[in-house]
Amino acid sequence: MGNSGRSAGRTAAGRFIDFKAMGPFMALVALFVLGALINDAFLSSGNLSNIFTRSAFIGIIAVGATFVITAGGIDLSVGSMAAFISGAMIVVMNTLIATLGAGVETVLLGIAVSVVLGVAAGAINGLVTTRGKIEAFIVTLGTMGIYRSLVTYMADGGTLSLDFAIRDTYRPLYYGDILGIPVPVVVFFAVAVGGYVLLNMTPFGRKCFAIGSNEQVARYSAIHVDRIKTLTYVIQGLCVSIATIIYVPRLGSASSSTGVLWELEAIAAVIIGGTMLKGGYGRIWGTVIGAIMLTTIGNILNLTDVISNYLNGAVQGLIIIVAVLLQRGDWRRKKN
Amino acid sequence: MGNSGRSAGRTAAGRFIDFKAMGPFMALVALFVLGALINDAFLSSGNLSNIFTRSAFIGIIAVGATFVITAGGIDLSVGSMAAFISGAMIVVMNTLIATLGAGVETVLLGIAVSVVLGVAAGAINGLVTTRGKIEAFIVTLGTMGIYRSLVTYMADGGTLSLDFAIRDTYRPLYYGDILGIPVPVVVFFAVAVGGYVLLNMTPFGRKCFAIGSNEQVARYSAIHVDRIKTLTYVIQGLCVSIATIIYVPRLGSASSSTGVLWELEAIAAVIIGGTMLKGGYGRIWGTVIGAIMLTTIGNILNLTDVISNYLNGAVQGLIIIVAVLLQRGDWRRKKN
Amino acid sequence: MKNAAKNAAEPVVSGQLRLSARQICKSFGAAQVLFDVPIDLYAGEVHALLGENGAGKSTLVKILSGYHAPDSGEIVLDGSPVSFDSSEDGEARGIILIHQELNLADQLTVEENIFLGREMTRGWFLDKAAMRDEAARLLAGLQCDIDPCTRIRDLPVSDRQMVEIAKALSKQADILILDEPTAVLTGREVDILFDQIRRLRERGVAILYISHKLDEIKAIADRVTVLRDGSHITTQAVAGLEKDDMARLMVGRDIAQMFPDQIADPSAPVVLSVRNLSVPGQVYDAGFDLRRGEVLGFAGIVGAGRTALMEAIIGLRPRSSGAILRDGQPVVIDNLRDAGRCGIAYLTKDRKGSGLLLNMEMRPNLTLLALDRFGRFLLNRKAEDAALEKAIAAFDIRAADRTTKVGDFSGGNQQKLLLAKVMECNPDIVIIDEPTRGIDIGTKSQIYHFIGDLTAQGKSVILLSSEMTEMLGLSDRIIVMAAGRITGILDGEDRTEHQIMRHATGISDNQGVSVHG
Amino acid sequence: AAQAQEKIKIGVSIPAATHGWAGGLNWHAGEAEKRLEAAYPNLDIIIVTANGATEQANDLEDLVSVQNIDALVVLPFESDPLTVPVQQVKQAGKFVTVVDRGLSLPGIEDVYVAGNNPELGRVSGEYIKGRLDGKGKIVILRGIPTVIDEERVEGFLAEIEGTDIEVLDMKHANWNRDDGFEVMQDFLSRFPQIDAVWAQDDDIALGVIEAVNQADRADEMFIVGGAGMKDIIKRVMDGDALVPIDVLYPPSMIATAMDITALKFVSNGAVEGRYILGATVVTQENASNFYFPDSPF
Ligand SMILES: Nc1ncnc2c1ncn2[C@@H]1O[C@H](COP(=O)(O)OP(=O)(O)OP(=O)(O)O)[C@@H](O)[C@H]1O
Ligand SMILES: Nc1ncnc2c1ncn2[C@@H]1O[C@H](COP(=O)(O)OP(=O)(O)OP(=O)(O)O)[C@@H](O)[C@H]1O
Ligand SMILES: [Mg+2]
Ligand SMILES: [Mg+2]
Repeated sequence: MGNSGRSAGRTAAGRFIDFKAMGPFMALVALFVLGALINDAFLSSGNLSNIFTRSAFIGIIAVGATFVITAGGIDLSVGSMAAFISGAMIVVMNTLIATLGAGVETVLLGIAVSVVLGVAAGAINGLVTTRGKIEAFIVTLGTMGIYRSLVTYMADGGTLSLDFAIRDTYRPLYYGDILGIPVPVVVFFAVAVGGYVLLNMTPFGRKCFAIGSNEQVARYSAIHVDRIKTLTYVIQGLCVSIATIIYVPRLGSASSSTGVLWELEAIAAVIIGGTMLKGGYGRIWGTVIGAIMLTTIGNILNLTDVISNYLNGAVQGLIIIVAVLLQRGDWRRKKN
Repeated sequence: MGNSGRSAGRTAAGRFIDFKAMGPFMALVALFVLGALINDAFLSSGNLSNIFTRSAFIGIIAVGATFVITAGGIDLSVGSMAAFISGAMIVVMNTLIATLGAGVETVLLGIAVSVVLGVAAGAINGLVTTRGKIEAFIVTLGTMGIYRSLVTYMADGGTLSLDFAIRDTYRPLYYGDILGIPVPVVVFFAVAVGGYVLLNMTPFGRKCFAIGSNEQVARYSAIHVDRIKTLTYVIQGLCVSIATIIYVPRLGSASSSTGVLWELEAIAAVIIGGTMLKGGYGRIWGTVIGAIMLTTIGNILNLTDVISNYLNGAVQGLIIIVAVLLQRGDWRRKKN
Repeated sequence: MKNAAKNAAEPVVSGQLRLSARQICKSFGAAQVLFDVPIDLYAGEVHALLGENGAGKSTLVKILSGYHAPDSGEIVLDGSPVSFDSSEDGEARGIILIHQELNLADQLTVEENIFLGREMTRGWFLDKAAMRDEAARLLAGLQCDIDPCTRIRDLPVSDRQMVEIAKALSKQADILILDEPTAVLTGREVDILFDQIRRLRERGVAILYISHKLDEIKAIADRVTVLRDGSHITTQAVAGLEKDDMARLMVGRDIAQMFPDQIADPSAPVVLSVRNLSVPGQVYDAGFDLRRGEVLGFAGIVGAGRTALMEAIIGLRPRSSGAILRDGQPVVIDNLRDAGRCGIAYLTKDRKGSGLLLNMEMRPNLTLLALDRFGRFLLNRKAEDAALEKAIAAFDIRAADRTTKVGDFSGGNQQKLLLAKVMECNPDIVIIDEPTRGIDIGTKSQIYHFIGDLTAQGKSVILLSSEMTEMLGLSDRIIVMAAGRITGILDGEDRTEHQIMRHATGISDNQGVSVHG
Repeated sequence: AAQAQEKIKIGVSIPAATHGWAGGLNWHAGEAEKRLEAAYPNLDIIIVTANGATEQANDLEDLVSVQNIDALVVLPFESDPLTVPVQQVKQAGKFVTVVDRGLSLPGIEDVYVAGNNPELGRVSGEYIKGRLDGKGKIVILRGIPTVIDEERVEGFLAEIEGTDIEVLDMKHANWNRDDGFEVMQDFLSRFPQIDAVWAQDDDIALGVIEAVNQADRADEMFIVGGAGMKDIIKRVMDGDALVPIDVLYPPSMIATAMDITALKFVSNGAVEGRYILGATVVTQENASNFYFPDSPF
């Protein structure tokens, strides 16, 4: 039938270009044009590299958040978790220098601690949510307070600073590059590709979609709903840990002000990217673009002084709304 | 049938005592017992009056949030909106003193401005969400930035201060009492009763439930979904305005740090009270208890200094999770 | 036939022409669903609308009642052309549609749903007492014994359907359209509904009635319009038509034999035994044996506990006692995965609530239950597509487009997809709860033969159905349940409607005894 | 309980440790508590922390109504909103010491221990003006938009007024290292020539240092922070050319205030009055006097 031929054609094309993802992408392009118009320096390779490097933190965390949100959950604790894991890493590495020296082993052990803590923190969020049958919003609001307090406590209210002896060993993980591409960007890309594969090409990802879209149907389809949901929080924790691993070498410190409001930024990146807050539909590439968009907005505001500084927040808010509006408008046209 | 008899009995009892509301209530009682054990002064009338008076701000805002969330939305902008409205009220009243003097008229005009702004801000949130078909999370994240910037701008980065000439006229709205009950408590109670009646006893409230529960069904039942949803945001705006009216005389100022994180507290109060974040089920009394619980936790932390201040957030987080866990545990027992 | 064709333009009853549609066309995206369809509705007639799954029946009635706008064509109400902007316009003009898929808000109560959007008020406030009384009165009129304060999500599907009917009846329809109202109802409830329909017909209401149950159409309808692939085939008086004629008009060919004629070997080995299984409040002390290659029917009135029993067996409901033996070996089944490992699969009767992901396309729905078979680490898209291809062919699923969301499928095609989904995990034992709900007669016969093929391959089937013909035509043995207990096992000559009803209701006298005892 | 009644209770209300300086504040308050309680057994010091003006107003109420304090040491989150709440504490007959941020109405407090924000800005401006010989291009990283930030910036701008020093741009870095890093990165992309950076705060300065190092432009400019964070003091002490000085705004002022307040109850000397702390410039020469490696700040 001509009918099925047509639909086959459409899906074949869909495999190469994800049309739905075009919305956020177009909005990002619009932002870049705006940036270029405002300041020549915007398109300089240094500035672009800054933008992509910076978006790596929120971006990596947001990739994790895409899983949580797709499966119908939410995690407000990521910012605090990042601060806590950074703090713990720094304490561990500073302590290890005495025995292991300021070499690669110490850094690797610090990284291992980070991963363990991330996975554990995620598992706690997941298990309390699923076993306790408490709304994820409440659980992660609680752990948000807990992780932040813990880092404040560890730092005695101040700042935990990475020993200068080890900074040089660890430094390349933020400041280095691979074939000219900054390491954080490479890591971000790898996490995004990994996230994409996991969400879109594996049974696990499919199950996340199913749970977010209808938990009952998922249960009746032999899916261990609680286990999968918990795993999404573990993935979120792991992503926070990865983000932390590249964050710590940047400034070599952690304090109670580390990662404040990252949760909002991460969730915003996810939603700007087209994932639905109610669950059931998630898009990793959208999330990546959402994270880059948020960073770009901040960057553009720093590149101009026509707007009163006091209005930065307003401009940021407006641009977010308009960008999302644009991308929605785009969708609708496509449908008809 | 035995079956229907059983269920009839259940609902008959339910008409007098809302069993589901008992969960949060029991958690609140537990908190009060804890407070009394820690410090004798906890149960002093002065302290109790402080607790209830303070919970009025978040409580009133949370009553509005109950509508928004019940109808399946979310509003992140309430804290910024409160700051913005406070600022605008202060500017207007300070200006009016010159012409109208520091009398009741000036205060009344200030209040009128507050109400108009609250309704308008709510309407903007609602219309952009429904007309623009953008996730409420994004819209209100945007307006959150916008309102906060506006107040920073109005205050030129500093603090807007209510003229001391008018403070005495306005003062009783926070510090006064009616038959021995502090005015904010009276207002809170009135707003809660109004909210309860509106949500549970009018067609409008029922439509909120229906929309939150299933938008499609609501649409098929001749409900103007967009209009009702917009109205929930308007109610939220009105509640923010009422909260602001009793907030301004307390501290007599507004700045960019006014109302920071109130949105999280308000949403937390709503959810602790048993309203579902996904919409379709809301409970005003639960919200009221949730707001009082949050304030009480803060108060209890001030009753003792055995815990390091750095861990305040952790204790707060733990208590919230445990309280909600307790109340859920209570539910389950009831079911079997 | 000629005689019948001549009747087409004329109503059987002498009412007025109320609603008439001309040359209705409708497309979704590039797929045209209706081609120049006409239909006339007269006051005081029951007009049946027949057609295969996906023929466009639901689309047509949604257009008539204002839920969809036609692409072209004209709707004339009481002599003047109308165009509805929304379903509210339609309802304002007295056209009420009961949707094929339930349209109730799960978290609201029966009373709240019935009056949704048109609450009774006293002053500014809801008049809850009046609404409750009115709801109780409406439900009593349908002899439906449910408390108006029950939440919809706590009701079985059949009760939900009765609530929908009560809701529609409360709207004082002039023109009432019912889209497969009886798909989820049992015989007793169908009789009650028909009484109501006859009463409305006497009052001069025009009724358009969609069903795949040809008996019902014979029983209630005056005229019938047949659609095939979106085109109008004929409109005739029912009186002149036999069931076979209607079936032929629908599918465009003869339906040879409805049921497969296999008889299971009564001495085949037992593959599944259930012993002393109880679910608190729902099932008491149930036990049975299932043999290789047999179809074991479970009959009973609504709420008898059949679904509860089956869901307890496969680990979807907690059981308080009971043992399960697979091929004689005790097995532990705590969840559906365990059940799957034992080769048991379950097809739910609630396709919308627990069967299909309505916001997704066909492919993920089809493979969801058997996902592990499509790759442990990476999903094999090719294999999924191949499976979809096969399922579409095997179950004759007709969807305009593979990217269409399953929620936009015609009801029957959803059911077929659900069946395909369950069969995708290739089970040895299939528990099928209401397999032909909303399925057209041609496809029904396909499904029956499909079940026959399964048993011929040595697989076993447990069939839960409220359709008596299906139960009798397919089952080798029939177990009857009442009030959570097994009250009879019917074999051979005992498998009659009379015997089933006797066990299903006769025992209900004992129910009081058992509850107290 | 009877014994507790005889104890002198001093309530200390300060902002929570949400950024570096406030963290130092908390640490010094805690240390002072331990020290004073050990030295004077009849003193009971209760520290409460707040995340905002409203919360701090709540804390003040609680200190009076449930803790029944005799004296209050308060570092207001913001001046205006806390004026009336502190006034109420005073009206309840308590001894009141206000730290750092003066109240909007005169005559409420018994003791005022003040840092000097305009002075911090002025001193910083003076140094930059001198180093640059009155001409050059600078960028400013501001704090969180609040009165403190306004006062510092105004003091700074007033000092450099009339010189040929061009302020290329000012952006808020919110007293946060990450923001400092990112804002500075963008300044570096934007401006090919920057002679000096006024970061106003040591947390911001740390972010700026990393950004400048990353861009490899350290020999082009110098950075002036503020507060007296140990990391920065260390750099000054070590003669880091990028960070030649720091301007003190010591969080230890809370300890000073607590000491003075305690004296009111344990000595018979008069303590009422105003204690204004200067904005001392820390240079390589005197840095060792201000370096406390054990402090978290
Ligand atoms: N909103 C929609 N979007 C896309 N396709 C649709 C939509 N609604 C219906 N269709 C398609 O239109 C065709 C006719 O559907 P319709 O529901 O009218 O069939 P039906 O005759 O009621 O079938 P059934 O007996 O199975 O209920 C189907 O192929 C269906 O997939
Ligand atoms: N989710 C539920 N919550 C509470 N009670 C339920 C639930 N599901 C079913 N029940 C009750 O359990 C009993 C058995 O229901 P079940 O659906 O098993 O009956 P059934 O005989 O299978 O009905 P049907 O003939 O419609 O398939 C009924 O009283 C029903 O109301
Ligand atoms: Mg249909
Ligand atoms: Mg059943």
